[in-house]
Amino acid sequence: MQVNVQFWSYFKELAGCAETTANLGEGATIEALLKEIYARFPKLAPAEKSTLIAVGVDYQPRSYKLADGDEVSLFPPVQGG
Amino acid sequence: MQVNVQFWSYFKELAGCAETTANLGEGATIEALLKEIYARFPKLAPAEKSTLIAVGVDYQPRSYKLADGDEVSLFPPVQGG
Amino acid sequence: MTRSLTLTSSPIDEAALVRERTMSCGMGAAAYFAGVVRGTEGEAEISAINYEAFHNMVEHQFALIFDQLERRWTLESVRVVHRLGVVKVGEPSLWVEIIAPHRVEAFAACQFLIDEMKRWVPIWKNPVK
Amino acid sequence: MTRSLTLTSSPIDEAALVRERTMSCGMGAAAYFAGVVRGTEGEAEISAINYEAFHNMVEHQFALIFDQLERRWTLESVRVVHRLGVVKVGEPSLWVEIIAPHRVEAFAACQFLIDEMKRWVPIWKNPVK
Repeated sequence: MQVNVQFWSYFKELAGCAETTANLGEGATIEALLKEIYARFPKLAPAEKSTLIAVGVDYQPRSYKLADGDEVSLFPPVQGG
Repeated sequence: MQVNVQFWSYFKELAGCAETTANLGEGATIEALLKEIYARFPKLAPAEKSTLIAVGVDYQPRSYKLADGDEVSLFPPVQGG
Repeated sequence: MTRSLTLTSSPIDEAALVRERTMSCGMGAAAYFAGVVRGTEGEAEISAINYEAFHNMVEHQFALIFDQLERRWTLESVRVVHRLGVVKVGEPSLWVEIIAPHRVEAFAACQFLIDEMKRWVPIWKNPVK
Repeated sequence: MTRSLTLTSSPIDEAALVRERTMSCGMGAAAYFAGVVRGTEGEAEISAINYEAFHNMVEHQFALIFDQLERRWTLESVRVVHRLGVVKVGEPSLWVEIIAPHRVEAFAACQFLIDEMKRWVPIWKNPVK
């Protein structure tokens, strides 16, 4: 299956792009996606612990099982206000 | 000595007037003044516990020693806002 | 800390007050409160409240509260407007502004000021039917 | 509870927003917060902040916060305006209004909303030198 990944804020600079796609086995979790992303974009790895992850417009935990076509967003801590 | 006493809010209605004067012995306290006031304006007496007392523009306790010419204010709980 | 207290029998023009705001460039937070006359007082329906004040003592007691604000928090300014006389239902009787570096102290100071006002500032309400 | 969220690249006109306020006659309290861009970010002097937003998710996350406000307090309305794009030092980036029967819940809800926003709403700052 394939998921779309968007980067926000300075994660765009660290990744060198605003979005990418990832091919994963059926039932892969966000955890598995992160492993794949960090292999391809190693500058994102040091921020792993503070990285926030959404699927669509909802936050999801690392254990969340992705589905084909999911829109995943990775971003640093938010700073509204 | 003589002190001036002002009533505020519904204490004016209870007293039937907005101000009065009281003659007291030298060194009399607010406590002594209240005794005198309640004898002359008995409708004020039931509100004694919640009555607030100022001399000039500062709150003072019952034990405060009055001086000749003091401006004493008696009023119910405040309700600003 | 800049202080401003206005006691007025005219309507409080909140929009004009907001437009007059000044904030230096270290300040990030402005907290406001507007207290508006409700249509009921206790059980009874009312049309207005007539506010009575012991004017000199109101000013002095607010000054003491401002002193406390200054001791407790680092604020740039406080502005308070309290309306006196007849205030119709739906109109503001109280307006407060606190300017501070951050929101936490702005909110804390704003609430402290109102709590202390309600305890110590000699203003009384007369409901108008 | 009436809800209003505006994400805008235009300056926030606080006076106009206050003038548009509506309050039913059981409401006694309006609490406001304006968050203004400060002249420093960390140690560095800045001239502005460029706000970036994940627009759809911002709207959804604010809706979830509004749901929580509704569960926790009895409020008449909440209005939030967040500015996006470049906001100069001294200009408001955030404006919040809570209308409630009494001040305690107005202040509590206003602070809760801002705290939750800073945790969950995907908006980011880019300081401009």
